[in-house]
Amino acid sequence: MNKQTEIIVSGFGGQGALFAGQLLAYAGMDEGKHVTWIPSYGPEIRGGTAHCITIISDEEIGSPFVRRPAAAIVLNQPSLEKYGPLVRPGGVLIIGGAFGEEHVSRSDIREIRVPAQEIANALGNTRLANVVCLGALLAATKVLPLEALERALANHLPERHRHLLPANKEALRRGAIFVPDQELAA
Amino acid sequence: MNKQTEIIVSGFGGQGALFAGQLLAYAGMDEGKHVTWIPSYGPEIRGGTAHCITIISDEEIGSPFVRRPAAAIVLNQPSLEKYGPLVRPGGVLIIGGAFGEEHVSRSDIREIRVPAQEIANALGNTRLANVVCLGALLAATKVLPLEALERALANHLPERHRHLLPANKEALRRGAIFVPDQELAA
Amino acid sequence: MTKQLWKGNEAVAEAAIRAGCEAYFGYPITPQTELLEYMSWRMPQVGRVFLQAESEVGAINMVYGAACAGRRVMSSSSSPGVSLMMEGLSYIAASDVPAVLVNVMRGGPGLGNIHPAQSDYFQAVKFGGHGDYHPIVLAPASVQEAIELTALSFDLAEKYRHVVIEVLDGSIGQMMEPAEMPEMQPVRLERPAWALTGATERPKNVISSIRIDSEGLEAHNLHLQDKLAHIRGCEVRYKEYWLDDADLVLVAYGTAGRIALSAIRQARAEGLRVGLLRPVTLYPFPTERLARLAKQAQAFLVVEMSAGQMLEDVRLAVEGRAPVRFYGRMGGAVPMPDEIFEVVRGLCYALRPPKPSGNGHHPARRPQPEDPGPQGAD
Amino acid sequence: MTKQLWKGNEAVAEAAIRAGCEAYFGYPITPQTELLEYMSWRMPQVGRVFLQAESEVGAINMVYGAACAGRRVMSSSSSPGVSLMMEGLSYIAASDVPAVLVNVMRGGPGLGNIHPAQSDYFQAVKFGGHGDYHPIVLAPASVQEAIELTALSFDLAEKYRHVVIEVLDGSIGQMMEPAEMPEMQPVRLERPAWALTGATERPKNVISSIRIDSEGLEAHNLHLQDKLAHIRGCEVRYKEYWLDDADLVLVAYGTAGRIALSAIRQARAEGLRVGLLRPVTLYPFPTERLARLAKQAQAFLVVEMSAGQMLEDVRLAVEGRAPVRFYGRMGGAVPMPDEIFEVVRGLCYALRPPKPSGNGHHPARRPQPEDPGPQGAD
Amino acid sequence: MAKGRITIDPERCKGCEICTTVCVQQIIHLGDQFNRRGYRAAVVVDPEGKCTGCALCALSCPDTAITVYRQERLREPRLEKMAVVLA
Amino acid sequence: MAKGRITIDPERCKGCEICTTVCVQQIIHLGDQFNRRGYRAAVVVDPEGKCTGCALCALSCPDTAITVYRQERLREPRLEKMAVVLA
Amino acid sequence: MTDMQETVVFQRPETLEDTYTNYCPGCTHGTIHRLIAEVIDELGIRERTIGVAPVGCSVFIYNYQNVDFAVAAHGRAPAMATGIKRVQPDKVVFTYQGDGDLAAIGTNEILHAASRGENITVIFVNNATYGMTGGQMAPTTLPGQKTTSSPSGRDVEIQGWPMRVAELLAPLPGVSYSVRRSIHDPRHINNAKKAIRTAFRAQLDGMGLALVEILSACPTNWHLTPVAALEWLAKHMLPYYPVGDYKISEGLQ
Amino acid sequence: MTDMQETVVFQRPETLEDTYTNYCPGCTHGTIHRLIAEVIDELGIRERTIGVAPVGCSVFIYNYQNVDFAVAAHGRAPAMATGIKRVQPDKVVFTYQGDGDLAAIGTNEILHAASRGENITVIFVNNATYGMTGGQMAPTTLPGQKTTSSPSGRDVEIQGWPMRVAELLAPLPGVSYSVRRSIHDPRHINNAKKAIRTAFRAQLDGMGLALVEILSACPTNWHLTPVAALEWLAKHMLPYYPVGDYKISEGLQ
Ligand SMILES: Cc1ncc(C[n+]2csc(CCOP(=O)(O)OP(=O)(O)O)c2C)c(N)n1
Ligand SMILES: Cc1ncc(C[n+]2csc(CCOP(=O)(O)OP(=O)(O)O)c2C)c(N)n1
Ligand code: SF4
Ligand code: SF4
Ligand code: SF4
Ligand code: SF4
Ligand code: SF4
Ligand code: SF4
Ligand SMILES: [Mg+2]
Ligand SMILES: [Mg+2]
Repeated sequence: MNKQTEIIVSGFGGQGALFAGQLLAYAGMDEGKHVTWIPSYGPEIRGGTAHCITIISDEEIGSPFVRRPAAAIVLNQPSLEKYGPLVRPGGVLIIGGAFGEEHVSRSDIREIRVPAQEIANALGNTRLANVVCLGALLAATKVLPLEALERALANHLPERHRHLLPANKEALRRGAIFVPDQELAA
Repeated sequence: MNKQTEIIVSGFGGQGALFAGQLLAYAGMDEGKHVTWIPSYGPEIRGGTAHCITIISDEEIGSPFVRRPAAAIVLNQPSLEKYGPLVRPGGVLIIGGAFGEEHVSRSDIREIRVPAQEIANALGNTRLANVVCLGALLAATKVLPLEALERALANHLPERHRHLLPANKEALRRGAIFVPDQELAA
Repeated sequence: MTKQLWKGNEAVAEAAIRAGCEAYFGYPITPQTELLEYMSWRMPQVGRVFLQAESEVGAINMVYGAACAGRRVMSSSSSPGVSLMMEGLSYIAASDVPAVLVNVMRGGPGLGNIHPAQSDYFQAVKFGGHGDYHPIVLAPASVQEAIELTALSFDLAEKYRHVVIEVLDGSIGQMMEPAEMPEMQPVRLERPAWALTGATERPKNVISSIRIDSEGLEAHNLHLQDKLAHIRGCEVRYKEYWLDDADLVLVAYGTAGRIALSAIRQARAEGLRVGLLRPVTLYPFPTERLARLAKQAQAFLVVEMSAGQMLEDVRLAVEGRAPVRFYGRMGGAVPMPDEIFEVVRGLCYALRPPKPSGNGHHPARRPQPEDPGPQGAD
Repeated sequence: MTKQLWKGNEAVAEAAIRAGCEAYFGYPITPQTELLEYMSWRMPQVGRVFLQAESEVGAINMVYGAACAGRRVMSSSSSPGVSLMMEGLSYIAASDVPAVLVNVMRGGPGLGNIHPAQSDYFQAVKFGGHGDYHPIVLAPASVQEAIELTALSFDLAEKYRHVVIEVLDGSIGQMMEPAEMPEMQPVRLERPAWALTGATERPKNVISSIRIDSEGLEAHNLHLQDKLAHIRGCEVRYKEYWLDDADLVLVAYGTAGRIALSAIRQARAEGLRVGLLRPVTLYPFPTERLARLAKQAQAFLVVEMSAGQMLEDVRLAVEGRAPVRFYGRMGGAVPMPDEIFEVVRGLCYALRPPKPSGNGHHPARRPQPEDPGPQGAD
Repeated sequence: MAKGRITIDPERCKGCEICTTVCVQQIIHLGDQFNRRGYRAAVVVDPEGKCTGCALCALSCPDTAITVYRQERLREPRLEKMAVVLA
Repeated sequence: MAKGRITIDPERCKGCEICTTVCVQQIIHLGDQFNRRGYRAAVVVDPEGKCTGCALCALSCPDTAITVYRQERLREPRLEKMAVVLA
Repeated sequence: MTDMQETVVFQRPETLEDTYTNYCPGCTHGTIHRLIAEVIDELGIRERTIGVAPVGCSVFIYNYQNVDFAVAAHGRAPAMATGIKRVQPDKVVFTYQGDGDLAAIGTNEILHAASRGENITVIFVNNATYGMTGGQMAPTTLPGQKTTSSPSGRDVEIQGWPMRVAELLAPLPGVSYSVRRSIHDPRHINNAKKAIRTAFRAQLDGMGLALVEILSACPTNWHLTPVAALEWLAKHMLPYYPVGDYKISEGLQ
Repeated sequence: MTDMQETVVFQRPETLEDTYTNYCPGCTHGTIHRLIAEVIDELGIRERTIGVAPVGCSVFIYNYQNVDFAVAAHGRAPAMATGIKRVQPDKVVFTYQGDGDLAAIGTNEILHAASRGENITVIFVNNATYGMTGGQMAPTTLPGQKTTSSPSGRDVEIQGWPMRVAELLAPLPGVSYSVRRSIHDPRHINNAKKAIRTAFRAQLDGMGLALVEILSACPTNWHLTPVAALEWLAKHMLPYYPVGDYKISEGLQ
């Protein structure tokens, strides 16, 4: 049976949301899946919030857009407010930081708060928070094996960041192990 | 019964073909007729040939264009060649000069050659040839009384040519008397 | 007020002035130029603004500016010049400001020629700019009607805060006919509340066509669509001739419409049951009237000075209930009444088998020796 | 050749280069800009011409020049920029020279926004410039298809000496998908006989769109119309999905097409007999295929990211033989699969009364609380 | 030395650090807090009252996030003083 | 004085009278005949052979209706002479 | 010390809306907006001023200034301003335009507005790039400057030399005032403001088109920090675009 | 006298087609066409020259010169020439443009072609009016000059001052050559030809855009006889539009 997973990644410009989504797409493609990646584009990226949708599917993908994704990574408060309520029942929401603690958790999805910034800082690079969250996402959704993303990192990290590959892989792993291997919420 | 008369006036730029057609339209309008006047417009007027179509009718006029007019005034050779053959059987063709003498006359229309240039010269103004032809046309077609055209001249001659009014009227008259008062050809 | 002999272009100019047009911006192009030239002396004479722009792009954006200031304003041009205005018109349309444009259409595409044509129908009616939009499009068939529709253009533009395009073909711009000119209307002095007149004792006004989020832009588009729906409901105008008992209905506008009228007179004289629907508004289009006619008529014949553009709107109205045939001339060529009469006669004879059995549509083509032209219903 | 993840805009650029595009002239505008940016490094890399023009007007006229020189040449822009090209495109069209333009459509009218839209359909297909003319219009629905249609654009442009417009909506320009890139084609070195290459050992060539007499211009228009008729006969392309037994036929192109596909999958999973016709060429339009479907299907649903433009071409094809309903989003809003699915389900239930009894068409409107959205046949 | 004081609107500040560079007294620094729009706003730390109210920071701030106050003699009309800075 | 001669193409001439004005020898005049396009073409009347072949008429003619000939010594290369006029 | 009192010596001008802008950190569009607002306040013309916004990063200037505003099509602000001003010559009309807007697509409109001597004020913000669309080459991009559409640096052999707008327009008789200023340090900011004031004064005196070209930083597309961007401006832009007065009509000195 | 022989000292250049033109009597477009044709002949470049015609009275220049020709949209000849030349830099490309074409609607295209230093030759025919459309005001119409769209004479207060194109473009670094000439008498005609030759040479040497502005008569729309038109040109146009060299790059002297 066809399985299709839609993932929204969202955060401030500079938090690497778009790149995280692209990494998922690369990893999915290299695994032989159908994938699409689409950003919200334009000036609001500057300063404002950027988000993208990655779809990974066993079958030719119809709409590259989705209203209610299977999973979302939110890297800041406005993203949490916007996309938290949209995740499909049974889906996964990765909250990548200490913001929005007053927000009312949903019981019909699995919400995972990851101290991504702290983990990234611990790895010596604040910009790795997005990759930490990716690790958590993969662990929680099993949409792709962790190794697929590691390969994608190895293949698609921009040349000038190549030296950060080990740190990236470590970030991924730490994000993943952060997620307890529990059953998915109903 | 509705009577509609279409008249084409054609000549070199500067020969006053457009103005002659307009005079007809003014005269028709002042007589309470429906009229339209339409020029061939644009750069070909410069240097080349200019022509216009005037329609005078008892009834609201449909097409301002006509392929086969009831009458035509041609002021030069190319106009004769172009419009001579188009006059409707039973119609009138005023040939306003000594050109095109080799042309084959039609028997199904009334062809009237008017020495318009000579008459105009005699009146002391070479530019009156067009008005001479108008006189001939009115005499031959009876589309409007001569007086209607005289009134139109009086009302619509541009200010700067006002002093030429008597000469214009005379040109009209000479053109008219040039045409023998014969029955229209079949 | 007695009739005067007016040239179409000049009549439109004077009519605009009498309708209270306060500013004109334009650029010369044949066969529209007399309109601009008339404005060049007449506007200053009555104390209004005339400015020859550096281009049609400049002109339409000057119009946009003056429209934002709440003024009755117009421009005029001819086909290639109008193409250059597409972006500006789209902005004006998006901004809910009133503006009037006159397109004295000529033969295209490209530089083409300066002879009369109707081949900018799609551009005007479907709208050649980007985005979902239709201007109100008016098409006079005589100088008198051009005068009346010019006044109407300003009224409609203002009423709906909308772009109005008056399309004349070159021959209506160039021809002279007796016509009556309405009285001079006083220029309206108070400015609409939305106009950019300086934020004196009111919050600032902003006129903008950007709506960066799709929600906002969609809502705005829905508003524009509502306006269009309202216009479609209220502003359809057309003229009918001999339709009561017509088997064959001609549909033609502007000059083609009056030429068709000549042909129909000829046909009626032969006893043929032919009538004419002449749309006066091209947008909104008399769709409903045509739909009703489709129940009565056995066939339609669309006549245009184009390859067949309004034809599509007629077919959309008739929806296959009767065959719709087409006769068109292109490139500045004007069909002659006798030409159309021939087609009409041919169609009428072919209509004898009383039930239309199909819906043929010949591509635009003037009859040629090897091409018998439009045939009867097939 | 393995698949790579390509961004739509960049894929089109690379595909153009591999198809032998020798020159690119353009001007930045979102959401098209990556295409221009890609060209800015890649064209010089392969020894071809890249030039950022001073404007879209400049760009299209540079394209015109290079096209006259017999080169494969292209430009790209997005909606407002394309509006500025209308005059130039009309000239190119009138001159029988091949040229390719990519319009990555965004929300309009006016400045609008940069989100994906399909509201330039009329502009492209009916043609927003002046004169009788239609470009060939291609509409890919995926990055892979964008690559293929880009190559096809150049081939068709050259084959017919014609303007080809490839319309992507913004999302196809911006999205990334795995796609295979064809091999690099060698640049064709010999120049067409008509090209302006200097009158060496041949009579001079002249490329002009002026034909001052109406006879000449009409003859030229007849030639253009013949070409279009030929194109309509040979170049229709579309994709079908689940049409064999469909009661309800969706018609949608580009992104709307693939979103419709998602909705149909959902509907099929519920056992609803729904199919999709996705036009790949918008001009020529798959009129005949639709006319045939009109005999089979009980209803049509057109889905567009516009107020309903292709809708008219569908209705012209269906000609009242079945109801044609519409669902559209505007202003950069993109319909979601579940949204379309709801409409589809509603229509299917309403179709139970087996015979369609009318032909309703709701104006474009997204369903809102007070508006139940498109209804069944009425 | 004139005595001054500034306030920085933390929601308007984008942390561009132009003011921190331009202040010769070196009393403006980037804070640790992110504001609602994700920027680390500048803060003034002036326990010693070094601020002269020179307004160079405010003049340079692209986001007009800074307001400057100065201790002035009462009789001097306020507007005239402004003009010196703004002229 | 150099000796020359001109011809005027009557069909190309538009009777603009620029050449008649420019010729110092005053030997070009407007003719009486209208040509096919309705213009009275210029004619040269030079019974006394006044034409110097100076080519000013030809140089000034907007319609390049005039051809100019000159009596020249054989040995001088023709092209060089031309250059004097045309340079 | 009893006769001392705290007074505000710097605060937001009234014409500047009490909102934040969506510009990038360190973007000096904000600075220029403020200067214009201050001048409008000081001249007391807010209630009769109409701004014409460009298409560019500053398209939303209408959100930031409390005067009537129109947003022109890309490059057409001078034409739109012409329309607005011609029908209400008593109003104060200014355009605010970027270098892509004014010096690329809109060159015809600015040149002819200048040539006609339209009585408007033009604030021309030259940041040597197309900010809004992501940093492509502008007509004012410096030789060798890398942008997203001149990735190996502007090559003057291929793309030509940058355009100097203030110098180009100055000779036109319709132009009353044409100067270049910069905003990279407080002194230059003050001078820019003075020029803006003069440019509005020229309009109030009916002298013809007045233009202030202002060198402005685009840290985002220059890929520099805001502070480094100002330094880059001073180091690289100033030499090619000298600050100076290219035309000051009599009566404006 | 035996060593005398009659030789042709003046005849139609080969590049000038053996046909008559549709210009008005005394229209000096014809003169300029001939000069260009002579230069093309003399430089021996006929077979690799491509002309770009404007929209204006000279739109039919392609009928009069025996070289490859394209007809541009109104004002866009420099853009079209850019397209043609960029893809075949070995060809010789020139535009021929009127004052409405180049200095009104097409100002952006000429200015940016000049700014980019397009290696083309521009023949700019300034007759101070829109000839083709019947004599409306052009950007180059003189102050006080009556036209069909400035019926009481160009009022510089309203319509601005005439534009001096040769001077305007000269400062641009992309321009190799910018001069003004006239054709109102044989001496000026000869000088105009020399300038045209230099402007083609500039292109052959790859030096950038070369422009020759030529004052030309439009007797029809000036409502003067051809001879009086030439006199009017000398008397009224020359003072405002001085014949002169506004830029001659090194290597062209
Ligand atoms: C007709 C048209 N072409 C292109 C665009 C895309 N566009 C928007 S802003 C811009 C350039 C902005 O650059 P500039 O004027 O320098 O302003 P900045 O953003 O640098 O302040 C462009 C090309 C458009 N909106 N409309
Ligand atoms: C877009 C567009 N606008 C206007 C015109 C009409 N038009 C044709 S030629 C011309 C002006 C010609 O004047 P100029 O360039 O000075 O040439 P001239 O005839 O004087 O030699 C104009 C406005 C056109 N063809 N296309
Ligand atoms: S006012 Fe002067 S001293 Fe005080 S913080 Fe600002 S720059 Fe520093
Ligand atoms: S200059 Fe302004 S925006 Fe920048 S850090 Fe200082 S207060 Fe914040
Ligand atoms: S060549 Fe000289 S002398 Fe002879 S006709 Fe001509 S101008 Fe007169
Ligand atoms: S100058 Fe030429 S066209 Fe004019 S009259 Fe003399 S020969 Fe004829
Ligand atoms: S992109 Fe540049 S110009 Fe635009 S807001 Fe950012 S810094 Fe300013
Ligand atoms: S109108 Fe003027 S420019 Fe045109 S051909 Fe006649 S004289 Fe020459
Ligand atoms: Mg910029
Ligand atoms: Mg001219």
